[in-house]
Amino acid sequence: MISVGLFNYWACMILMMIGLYTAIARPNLVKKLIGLSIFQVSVFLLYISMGKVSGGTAPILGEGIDTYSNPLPHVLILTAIVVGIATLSLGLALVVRIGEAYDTIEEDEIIERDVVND
Amino acid sequence: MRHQGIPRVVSKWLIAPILLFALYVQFHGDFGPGGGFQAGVIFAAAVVLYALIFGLQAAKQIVKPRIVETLVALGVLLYAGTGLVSLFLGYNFLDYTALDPDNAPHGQHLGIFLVELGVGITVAAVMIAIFFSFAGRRRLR
Amino acid sequence: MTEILDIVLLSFMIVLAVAVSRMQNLFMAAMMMGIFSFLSAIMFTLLDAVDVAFTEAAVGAGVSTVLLLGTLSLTTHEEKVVKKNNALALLVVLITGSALIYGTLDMPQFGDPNAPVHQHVADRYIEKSEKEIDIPNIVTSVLASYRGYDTLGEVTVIFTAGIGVILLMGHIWRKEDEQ
Amino acid sequence: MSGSTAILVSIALPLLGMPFIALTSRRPNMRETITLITAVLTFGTVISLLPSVMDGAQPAAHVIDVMPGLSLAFQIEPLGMIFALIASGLWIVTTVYAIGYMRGHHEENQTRFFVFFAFAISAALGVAFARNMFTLFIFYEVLTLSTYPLVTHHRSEEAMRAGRIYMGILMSTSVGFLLLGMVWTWQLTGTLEFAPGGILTGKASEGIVIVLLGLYAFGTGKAALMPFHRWLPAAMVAPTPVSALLHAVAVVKAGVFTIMKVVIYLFGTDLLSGAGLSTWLTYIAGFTILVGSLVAMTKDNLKARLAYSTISQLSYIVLGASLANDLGVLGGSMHIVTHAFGKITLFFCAGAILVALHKTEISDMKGIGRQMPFTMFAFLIGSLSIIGIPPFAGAWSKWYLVMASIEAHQYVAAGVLLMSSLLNVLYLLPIPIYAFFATATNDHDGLHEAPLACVLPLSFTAVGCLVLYIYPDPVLNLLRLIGGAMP
Amino acid sequence: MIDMHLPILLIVVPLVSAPLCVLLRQKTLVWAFASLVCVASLGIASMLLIRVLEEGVISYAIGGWIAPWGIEYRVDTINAFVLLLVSIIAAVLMFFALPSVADEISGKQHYLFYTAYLLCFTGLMGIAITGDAFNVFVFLEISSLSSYTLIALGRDRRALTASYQYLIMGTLGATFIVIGIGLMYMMTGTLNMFDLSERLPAMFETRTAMVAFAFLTVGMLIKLAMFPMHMWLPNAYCYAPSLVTAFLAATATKVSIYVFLRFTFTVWGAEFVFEKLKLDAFLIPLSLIGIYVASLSAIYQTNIKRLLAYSSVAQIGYMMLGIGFVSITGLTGGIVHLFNHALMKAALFLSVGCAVLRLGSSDLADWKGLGRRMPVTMAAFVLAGLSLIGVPLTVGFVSKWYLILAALEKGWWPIALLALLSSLLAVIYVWRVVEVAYFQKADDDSNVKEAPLMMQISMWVLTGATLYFGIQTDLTVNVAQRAAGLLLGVTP
Repeated sequence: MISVGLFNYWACMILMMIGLYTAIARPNLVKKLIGLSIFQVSVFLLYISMGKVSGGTAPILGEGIDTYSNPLPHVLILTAIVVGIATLSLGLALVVRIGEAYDTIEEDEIIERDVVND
Repeated sequence: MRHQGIPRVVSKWLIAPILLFALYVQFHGDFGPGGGFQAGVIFAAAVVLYALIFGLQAAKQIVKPRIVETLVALGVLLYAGTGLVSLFLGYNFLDYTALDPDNAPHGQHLGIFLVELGVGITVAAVMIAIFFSFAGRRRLR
Repeated sequence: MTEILDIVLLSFMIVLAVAVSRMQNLFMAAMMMGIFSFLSAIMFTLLDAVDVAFTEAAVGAGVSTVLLLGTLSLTTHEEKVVKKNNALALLVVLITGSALIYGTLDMPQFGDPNAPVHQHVADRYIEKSEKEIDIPNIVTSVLASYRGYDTLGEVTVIFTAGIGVILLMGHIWRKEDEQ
Repeated sequence: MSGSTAILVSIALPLLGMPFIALTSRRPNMRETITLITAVLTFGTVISLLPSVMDGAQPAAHVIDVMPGLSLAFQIEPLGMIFALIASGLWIVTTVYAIGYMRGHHEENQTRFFVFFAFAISAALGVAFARNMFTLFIFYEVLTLSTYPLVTHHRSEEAMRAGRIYMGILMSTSVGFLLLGMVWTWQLTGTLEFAPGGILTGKASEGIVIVLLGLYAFGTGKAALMPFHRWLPAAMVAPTPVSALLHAVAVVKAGVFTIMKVVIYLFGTDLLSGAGLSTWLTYIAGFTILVGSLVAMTKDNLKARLAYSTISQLSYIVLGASLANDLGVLGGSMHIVTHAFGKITLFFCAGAILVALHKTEISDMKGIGRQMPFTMFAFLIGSLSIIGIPPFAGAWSKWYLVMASIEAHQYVAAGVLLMSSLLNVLYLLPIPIYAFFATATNDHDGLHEAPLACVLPLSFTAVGCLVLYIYPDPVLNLLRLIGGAMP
Repeated sequence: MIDMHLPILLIVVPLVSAPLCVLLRQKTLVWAFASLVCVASLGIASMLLIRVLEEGVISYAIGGWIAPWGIEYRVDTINAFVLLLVSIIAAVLMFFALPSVADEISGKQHYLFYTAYLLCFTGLMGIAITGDAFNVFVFLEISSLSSYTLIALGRDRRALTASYQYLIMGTLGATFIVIGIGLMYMMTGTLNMFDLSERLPAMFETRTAMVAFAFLTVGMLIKLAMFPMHMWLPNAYCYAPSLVTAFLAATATKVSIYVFLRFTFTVWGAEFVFEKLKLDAFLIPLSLIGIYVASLSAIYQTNIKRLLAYSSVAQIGYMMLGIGFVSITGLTGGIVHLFNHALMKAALFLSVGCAVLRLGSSDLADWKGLGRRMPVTMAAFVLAGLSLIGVPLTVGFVSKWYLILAALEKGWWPIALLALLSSLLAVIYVWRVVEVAYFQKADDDSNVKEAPLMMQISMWVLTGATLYFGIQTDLTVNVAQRAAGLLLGVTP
């Protein structure tokens, strides 16, 4: 049953890197936040993956089941998801305000406009 | 969407079941997947849907921003308050045994019910507040 | 069977993520981000994390998509064309990625029931929660009681975000409210 | 008043005077009276300590422990006593002079000048009385900070630039080297207290001792050892009383005083002379003496020439310390006194010439002896004292220094000293000679001295040069107690 | 009873007060309430420190579940000290807050502002007190999200971009930390720090452990604005409202440094981090480069808040340098500087805040002649500035002394020399401000009053503290020494 091996982890890591790259390299402020979300979601996947027990079931007690997947990562990730959406909503609120103040949400144009303003 | 008849009617009929579902998720969290957080999001979705159908102003008439703001705070207070109650009863913070020292699991049930309710209230209120904040703004260009 | 589904889903997610990252149309990107979240919710279900899946579906596919679309309608739909590739960012990402991959080499195999994670703390939750808390959903027990304090923190985070958004954008909706 | 109270009072008095001086800025007479009273009181307090110190007592005052082994504390030993006496005594004289100068020269912001002058004196007294290197360091830095507004007094572009050089060199040397040396010493010995015979004996290898000595010698930027001497000529943009008291007496002497203290009480002369660990410093000092003198010869601006002369003369004292024998210490310490009197006279004269005739360049000063006979005569006496010709005070210190060099078998040093005296003659004596014998090139006729408030102080210090030669015993007796065990 | 619950009360009191502020709404009332809470926290934190010094480590099982199954609060000398520091700053700043917030924040937002302020305070305290790795992350996010909000409230539109930039960097840092914690959890199955410290050594040879540590470290270095990951800090400090700048500068990075100490020394242990991974070989040069680069940048700034922000980056370098020495003296220096720098930087930012209130600008060019126009404020600036330089009898000197001593103990005198010479750069940037304020004449003769008394109280309490703790070093140095001994596992 361990045939998947480390593939799951590797896939998570590739996803993380795509998210990370989007977050740091893309100049669009919304795109950065999307990248951040991808990054976070893939970290969630990593956590959940490590909690999986082959042949286990969801950690809801039931008759005749003796193998459960690890509930602790689930709890942690529930918290992390909430943190993620909180960050995203605050970030988007900032983007809206920046868009109003600068009339653009591209990083390089914002920098240009600030320089001109000085 | 205000003038499109069919979606309007369909959506209107949807709101009540959504609210019910939210309540189910809220209180069924002990047995199956779900809990305060998910319920809060679903509850907020109902309000959002209402606002989309009848307009933001109508939604604000029912769910007053002032009340939303109060609820945002109340949820956290309910959660932390539960913890403080156990503190005052001589137990550690958030030790739900304090709520029924003779029957520990029962105390736990009660405690979990209360804190999940706190989570649900705050999440729903925050989601509504965020939606109102975004929807209340107009595109400037 | 699950393994194949696993691999297919993950590969699909990678493709989607790349597409989201490269896409110029931000509306499309937001929608595809919703699909991405949805796929990850399915992944979570496959990995027995039903609560997480439920939440991810509600939050990732629901709330964040709505928020993203809302933001885009208030700002702009199109991302500017990026001319240059950011070599430094690529380097950072490659280093981070290789470090992570390097780290996996000593990891317990995926799904291994003998991995340390399953041996130490979690076993107690599974064994004793029925007696101590008497709630079938262990996730709820851990969330609200064993680690209830983290959840208080989580509610506070949401509360903080709410206060933040109201502070940053809310004065307008309150002004309308007064009229 | 007990000894420890007197120490604290003498340091606090100028500080207490500051607000009163500041508050009376609109009434110059009042302000200057207060300054004078403060100066006299301070000097009185310092001198009240003299008898007990002469008897070998060492009054002390402990203020506070800052860190284990680091305390803010004072203790008077003979060298510090001498330094304090000079600084506070000449403050009175300089105040009188400054009144005449500042008014005669119509300087602006006179109040600020008097306030920070008092501040600097307090800091100098703190340096003099410091019981340990830590306390000394604190007051050393306060002295730098408090003299900065004086150096930049004119607020002109030039003054600001000079201020930056001043702060830059003094701060960077003290923070970069002196502090490092201190921390290192503390790390080796666990203390920074000045102790007879030093605290480093047996605690540090020879190599470390050499490095430490270097850190202390160059870290004390106020001693103007080359190559860290640039601040002294730069500081000459300040009003002349500042140059006179601070840059001929208090500040620079605080520098060489520090080196003396370090050599005697931290290293111990035996440690240094035993293995010749300070020989390199002798050479550096000798180099500074010669080069300083040579540069002085090229300067036409009188104050600049005097500044380079000071650089050169300060190294006499460093040289005395570096010889690390009793005679060297005696000669160096004596030179602190004699040079103070000689150089302050010269600066007073330079200021007087500026006030009366508005001249700064030496080449313009031909024949001014007829207009300013008192001033130029005093200048002559000061020059002779600096050169070291009897019957003037400088002769004593030079004599002891040469004897010390010979005793230490440092014949090169002895040669440098003699050579330097010759150079002194060449750059100092022509000024009074031309003043008296050359034909006048200016249009002033008849007697045209600076105000009496200027002439009196400079005459007083000139007479001091003479008196110190004839009657050096009190000073010598006091200095012979240096390095003695603390009772 | 209260005595037993001190650790949790310290966090829950401000946490509960934040939503209460929302309910109170009335702005003066909210301010008074928030002040009361901060003062109460200060009281609790002092009691906690006293108890820890008397009794040693205090553990508190939240929810009655003992660690590692439940979340544990674990207070020892180190975090009791940090907790005290944060609550001192928060409480002292409340005086300053009333006039300053009234000036910079629109009246309707006051109650939410104080809510966010209390949340930020709660978050920072929660990070410092917890003994659970994941709980660190949760409270880190509370403090971060509230700081993003607070920073964005600055009047300049650049406050928004600064906040956004911080949000991206901060979230990346936090996510790195989460990855690190996740990998640690993966290898040990526990999240409790004490439990981790016992179980990790068995995993030291694995590559996963090394990667886990690497991610954790990078995440923390971003959060504490270590050079070259400091880019978010200058803008954030520059455009935030005065109160926020002072608060964050004094507390946020300090708490992050505490987290770094906790993870490297307590959880992983100095042996693994510094002997096996040789982190010091990376930390020391980076700190030194950071000190120089940031100080040089500070010299060229034309905005005083920005100048001070760069100086903060440099000062973080000093703290990390002390930590990098991995000796009792070095850690003492680092921890003492953590405390001291908080005091002086807060004092500096407060005096800037006073000037901003009257001048409306923190541009150097607008500060001409300020020495005459606002002598009291400038006096505080100069005193705190002297402390930043490290002049004797100020706190700055004490920390510098220990840092240099630590370098010399190791025999690394070039490092000692470099560290000393770097403080000359501080002389230059502080002196630039002094020169403009005292030696240049104001462009216009308009009358400028001193800042309101309330603001001056905060400013002078902190300035006084920089002098007091520069002379009376018993408390700070002793506690720091005990903390250092604890971190290295030796009793001094």
